[in-house]
Amino acid sequence: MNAASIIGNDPGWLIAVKGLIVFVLCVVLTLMSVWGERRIVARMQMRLGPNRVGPFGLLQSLADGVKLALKEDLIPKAADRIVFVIAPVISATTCFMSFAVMPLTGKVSLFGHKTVMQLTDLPVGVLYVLAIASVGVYGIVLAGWSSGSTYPLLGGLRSSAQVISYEVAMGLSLVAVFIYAGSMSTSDIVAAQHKWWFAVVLFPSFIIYAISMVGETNRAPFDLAEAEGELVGGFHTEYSSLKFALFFLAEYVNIVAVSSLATTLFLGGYHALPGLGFTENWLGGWFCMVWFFIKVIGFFYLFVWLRGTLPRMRYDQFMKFGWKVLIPVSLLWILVVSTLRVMSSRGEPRTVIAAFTFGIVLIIMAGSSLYERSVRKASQDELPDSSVQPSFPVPHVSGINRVESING
Amino acid sequence: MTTSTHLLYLIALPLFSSAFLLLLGRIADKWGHILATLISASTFGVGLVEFFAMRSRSGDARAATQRIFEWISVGSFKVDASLLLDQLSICFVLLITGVGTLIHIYSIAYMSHDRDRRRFFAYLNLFVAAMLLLVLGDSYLNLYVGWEGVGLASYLLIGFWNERPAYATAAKKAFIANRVGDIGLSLAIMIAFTQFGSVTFAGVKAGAPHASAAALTAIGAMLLLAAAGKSAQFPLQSWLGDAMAGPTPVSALIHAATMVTAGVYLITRSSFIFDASATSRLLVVIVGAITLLFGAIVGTAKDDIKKALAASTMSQIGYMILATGLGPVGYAFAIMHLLTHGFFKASMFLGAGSVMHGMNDEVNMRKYGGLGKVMPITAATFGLGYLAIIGVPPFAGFYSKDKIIETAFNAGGTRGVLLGGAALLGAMITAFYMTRVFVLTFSGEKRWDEKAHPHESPSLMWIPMVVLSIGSVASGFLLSKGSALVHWLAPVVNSSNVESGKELMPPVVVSALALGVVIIGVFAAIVKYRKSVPLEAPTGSLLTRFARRDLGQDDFNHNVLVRPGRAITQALLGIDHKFVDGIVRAVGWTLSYLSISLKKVQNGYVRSYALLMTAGAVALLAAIWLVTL
Amino acid sequence: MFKMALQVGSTHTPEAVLFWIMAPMAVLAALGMLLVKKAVHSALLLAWVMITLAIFYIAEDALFLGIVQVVVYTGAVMMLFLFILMLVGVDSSDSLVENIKGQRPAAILAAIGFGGLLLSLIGRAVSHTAAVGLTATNADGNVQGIAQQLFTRYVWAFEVVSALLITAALGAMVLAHSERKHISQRQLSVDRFRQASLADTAGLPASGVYARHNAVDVPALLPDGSAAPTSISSTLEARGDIIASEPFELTANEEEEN
Amino acid sequence: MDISNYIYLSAILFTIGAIGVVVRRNAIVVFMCVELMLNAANLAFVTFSRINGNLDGQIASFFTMVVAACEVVVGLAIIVTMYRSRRSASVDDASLLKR
Repeated sequence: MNAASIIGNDPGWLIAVKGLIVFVLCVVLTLMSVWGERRIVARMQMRLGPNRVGPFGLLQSLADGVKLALKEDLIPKAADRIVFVIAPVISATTCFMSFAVMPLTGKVSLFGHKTVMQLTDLPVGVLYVLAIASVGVYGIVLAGWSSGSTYPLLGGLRSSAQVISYEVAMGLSLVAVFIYAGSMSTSDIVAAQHKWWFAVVLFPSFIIYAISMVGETNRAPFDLAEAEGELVGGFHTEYSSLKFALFFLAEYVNIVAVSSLATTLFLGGYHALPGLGFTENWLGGWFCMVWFFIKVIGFFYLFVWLRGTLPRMRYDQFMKFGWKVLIPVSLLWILVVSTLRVMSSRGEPRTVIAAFTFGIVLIIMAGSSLYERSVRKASQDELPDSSVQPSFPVPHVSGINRVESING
Repeated sequence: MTTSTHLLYLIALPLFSSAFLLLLGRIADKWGHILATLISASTFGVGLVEFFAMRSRSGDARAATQRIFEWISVGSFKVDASLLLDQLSICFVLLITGVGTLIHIYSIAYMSHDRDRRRFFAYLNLFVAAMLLLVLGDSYLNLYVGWEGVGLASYLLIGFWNERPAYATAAKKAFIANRVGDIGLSLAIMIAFTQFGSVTFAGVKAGAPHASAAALTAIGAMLLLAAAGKSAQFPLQSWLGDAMAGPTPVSALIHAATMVTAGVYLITRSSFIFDASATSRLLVVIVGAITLLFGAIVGTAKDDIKKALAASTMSQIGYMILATGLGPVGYAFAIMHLLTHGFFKASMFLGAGSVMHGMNDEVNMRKYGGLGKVMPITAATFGLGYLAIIGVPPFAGFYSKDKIIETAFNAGGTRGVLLGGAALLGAMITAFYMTRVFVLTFSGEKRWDEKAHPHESPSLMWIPMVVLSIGSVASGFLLSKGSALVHWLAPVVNSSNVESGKELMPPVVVSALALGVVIIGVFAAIVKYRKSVPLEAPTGSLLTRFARRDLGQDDFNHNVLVRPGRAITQALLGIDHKFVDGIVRAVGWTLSYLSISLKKVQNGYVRSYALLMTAGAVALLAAIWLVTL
Repeated sequence: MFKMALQVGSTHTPEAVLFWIMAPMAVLAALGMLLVKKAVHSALLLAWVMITLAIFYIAEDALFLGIVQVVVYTGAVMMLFLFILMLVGVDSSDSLVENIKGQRPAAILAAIGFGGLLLSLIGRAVSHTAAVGLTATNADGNVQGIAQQLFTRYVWAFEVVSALLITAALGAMVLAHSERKHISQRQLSVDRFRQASLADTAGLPASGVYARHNAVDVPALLPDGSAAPTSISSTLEARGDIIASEPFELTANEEEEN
Repeated sequence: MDISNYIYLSAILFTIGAIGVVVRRNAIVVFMCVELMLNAANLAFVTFSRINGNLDGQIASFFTMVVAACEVVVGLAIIVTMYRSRRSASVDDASLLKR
């Protein structure tokens, strides 16, 4: 009995209860993650972080939320009022919606019903998450536009371009997963990772997804839509009070959502870490959730880590990276994966598959070394002609080309 | 029937050589003529190989075919481009390539001072290719391609010196007269297709016995028209005299030996049509008899040596056509005369060319005289040809012409007497005018200018002449010995089963009669031209003047065809200007008025275009709505 | 919502409810798109229509297409529209005054005719047709079914369309490409060092440097004591707010004194 | 519910799109109206697919989406180019082709 048919038997009230559970989980997780991020970043910067409100400062983010809610709600005069209000709502609603297809546990019993902790199981679940994510960006873009101010507009522009570009890479990275799992349903994908995590089997896909998920959520080092240093705060510059809080919430829920998706697609979902499978049997289905959230929190830590260590990328470099690196690499990788898949489904001998893989590795190595050489050559070509001497006296230094030492 | 893979070379070699020389341009100026000559010689070689191969086979296996590609495939109408080499075509192949090669050689010297010698040789090769296609095609359609090809080559070569308007006009005249004949051929092909559903010789031959008399007569008449056009027969003969504008080797090759005999070939090839239709045969003999007398009379009046020879060609081909019209046995005699004529007439034309070469291109025979002393070889070869053409035994013409006269008498009844008489009369006039040509040119006292320095031609020119004159001496005897050619051609023209039962006159009597009239003719000519020849032609009798004007042929054409044609054209032009143009102008005016008013619709706004589109969609929907109501 | 969408194959009532709620909203949104002034609002309303349609697709057992509709149309196409709107005409709100004579009444007339005829024709053609339904066809899954068709019967069309997509992408790049007009920072710095004089290689001097007064309208003094006119903002120069530099220059005597 | 309601909806949306193309002047809005028309056609396709019980309609709809994507990309590029040269995205301003 698979997840889809189990869910199909759920009565309406059970779905409501599950929805509530997911919602509460997300909100709590947001509060905790805001606190956690501040603590972790502080540690990375040799500080302590919030530690006053509640034990270890755990209630700090709750207090901040209350404070935000009590602030004056400003709507700029130049703003487009309706869109200005709608934008944070779109952000906040869509970020929760992707949880509908996340399998949080295996089979559990809830109020006497056998079910799984997953609201619905669509055959195209992952595509659904992508779709919701793409709708979610409307919040940011519209917020930027409706503020009627330059910085937010620039933030919105950047955000839309960023989303269009990185969604392509993200979608392409998922193709390999679909090919290997033979399905686009989240629960099927989790089941397909029973033996090997896709993070291992499809390592390049995992890396591409991990990179593009950071881009998708506008997090450092890809937080160009809000770039404090350049755009004052980007799309949410003009927002305050609860509307700002909604964006805040949306950002963190989104982080959790993409982390959950990464967990589901690449890290075996709610299943235990390799070698610890017995825990699922001993402690029951609900314990799977622990494994799930351990993985999600791992991803969250990665996010924080990135924020704490990496500088923000320049916008053009960021776009160049997306279009000229991530997408071509994804395409090539899909080619390789599908070839391998066809080979194995045709029952080619292992040696052939191994030879093919080895050949691909060789080609990649050769290609990269050629590329590096050409880059080095290009940088040499850029040097000015050494026969043109500067028109001013330059002290002679032995072994150094004078022009090069000045211009290079 | 045997399949041969070499037949294509016969056509392809000269064709490619021609294209090669034309495309390569000036680079080939230095060696183009040598290449062309070698190619021509090699086709002769191929022809010889095929001939001996055919000799070694026997009976039905002698004919060889080669299918090249499927040419036309329209429904049930299928024509292959394929070649057929049988006993008839091999005669032509050897004649064309053999005489052609000799004339190539001759031309190297004759044209050596011409700037465009390479182009001339390219055209010659083109002619050889087209002529070979004509005789090798296995269907009327393939023949037609060659037919048009030789027409083109002839046009190009007559007008070779087209910087002179008169020559260009002569080329055009030849082309147009040929076109009239070509219409006949194309009509014949169309009728054949409607009647027999096939245009191959084999297909038409198979269908001919079952066809209606009217159809056969129509095809025969059309084929005769085609033959008349190509072979300068009455009433389309007027172009041949003017065609002498071309270089003399051209006259020798195309307008004496080969192309003009295509009509004879066509009729012989279509023997199955003419065998089945007595009316067609009658037409043929009438045309042949008229032309042989016509040409002979014209020949007596011409002072231009080439035109005199041209008239003689016309007359001799008249003999051939006459022979073809005389039924199965006549075909072989026609072909025999064709072959011998090819030798002696080519020899004489080359001789004429040699004379012109020595006389600074002077063609008026009244300004020759006594050239035999300065040009002994030319005089000798020309003399041999002369003896052959007037039918002095044992030269070639005696064998071939006597057979034709004999056959004409044997046609029986009044017809036999009339035809035989005409042929005999023709022979006498031939003897007269040919003697006139010879005497005026080579004997008597010299009448040429002080400026002229007649001299013998270079060896490259006289060697072909010698070879041809040997042919004109020996060919008649060789071909008629034991009826060699008759037996050889028998499978093609069906002559084996027809042996003329009754003889009006025995061969000996005919020969004696012929010899008698020839002697009379020769004697008359010697008496008239031996003594003194005025440099300016005397006014002469009415008949002489009429003959000088080609017996009024051009006048007839001008008055009966050209003038009414012009009038009709003028009238049509008037109608075109007033009426047709008026309609067109009215349409144009209406359109421009409409467009001026419709221009407002095109206001440049995309949205109004979109609106119009929507309106169109509404109209469409309304139409559907109404239709499905 | 999705729960319900999945069940509509079997029951009719929820689908009817869904339809009668969503369809009027879609029509209203489409009308709104037609009537609102701001292009961005139009885009948003259109996005809403598209999402509605996606929901309808899902309700009509075209799950894959519904999701793809959101990803492609709402996610990519409309986002592209918004992007271009922001890039091109953020504040160029369309004036709704018609400038082609008779365009609007004619358009409305044509539209009424078009719509009326279309609806009437549809009414005749498909009204009360019994739907076969996709339950049987989708037995192996909607995605699998589409894939089956797409890669067998329609594979040629699929390839052609992919070629079209690539061509379109290239075409858009070529169309939208513009020669780079401004010079990059790197190029500027390289150029600075390549010129004959290295006087302002390190940037223009700031106003007031070494002068006796550090106001912005006082030129800087160069090492030889002369004034550097490039040190004053061109704006001030244009306004005429510039003070003669002579009084502030160092004279030779003064230099010696110091 | 009668399934032809979807077709009616499709027809209505299509008509609205057509009016938009004719009436609106902002090139981008005109373009969006074209998209609306395509979408309406898609809805009809999907409904027909359901009526006929095969997936051909959905496939057609799929191809429409792809082609629409192509069209949007190129069309918007053209609009950007137009805007660059004449600082306007109004279709009425691009009316010089009449002569």
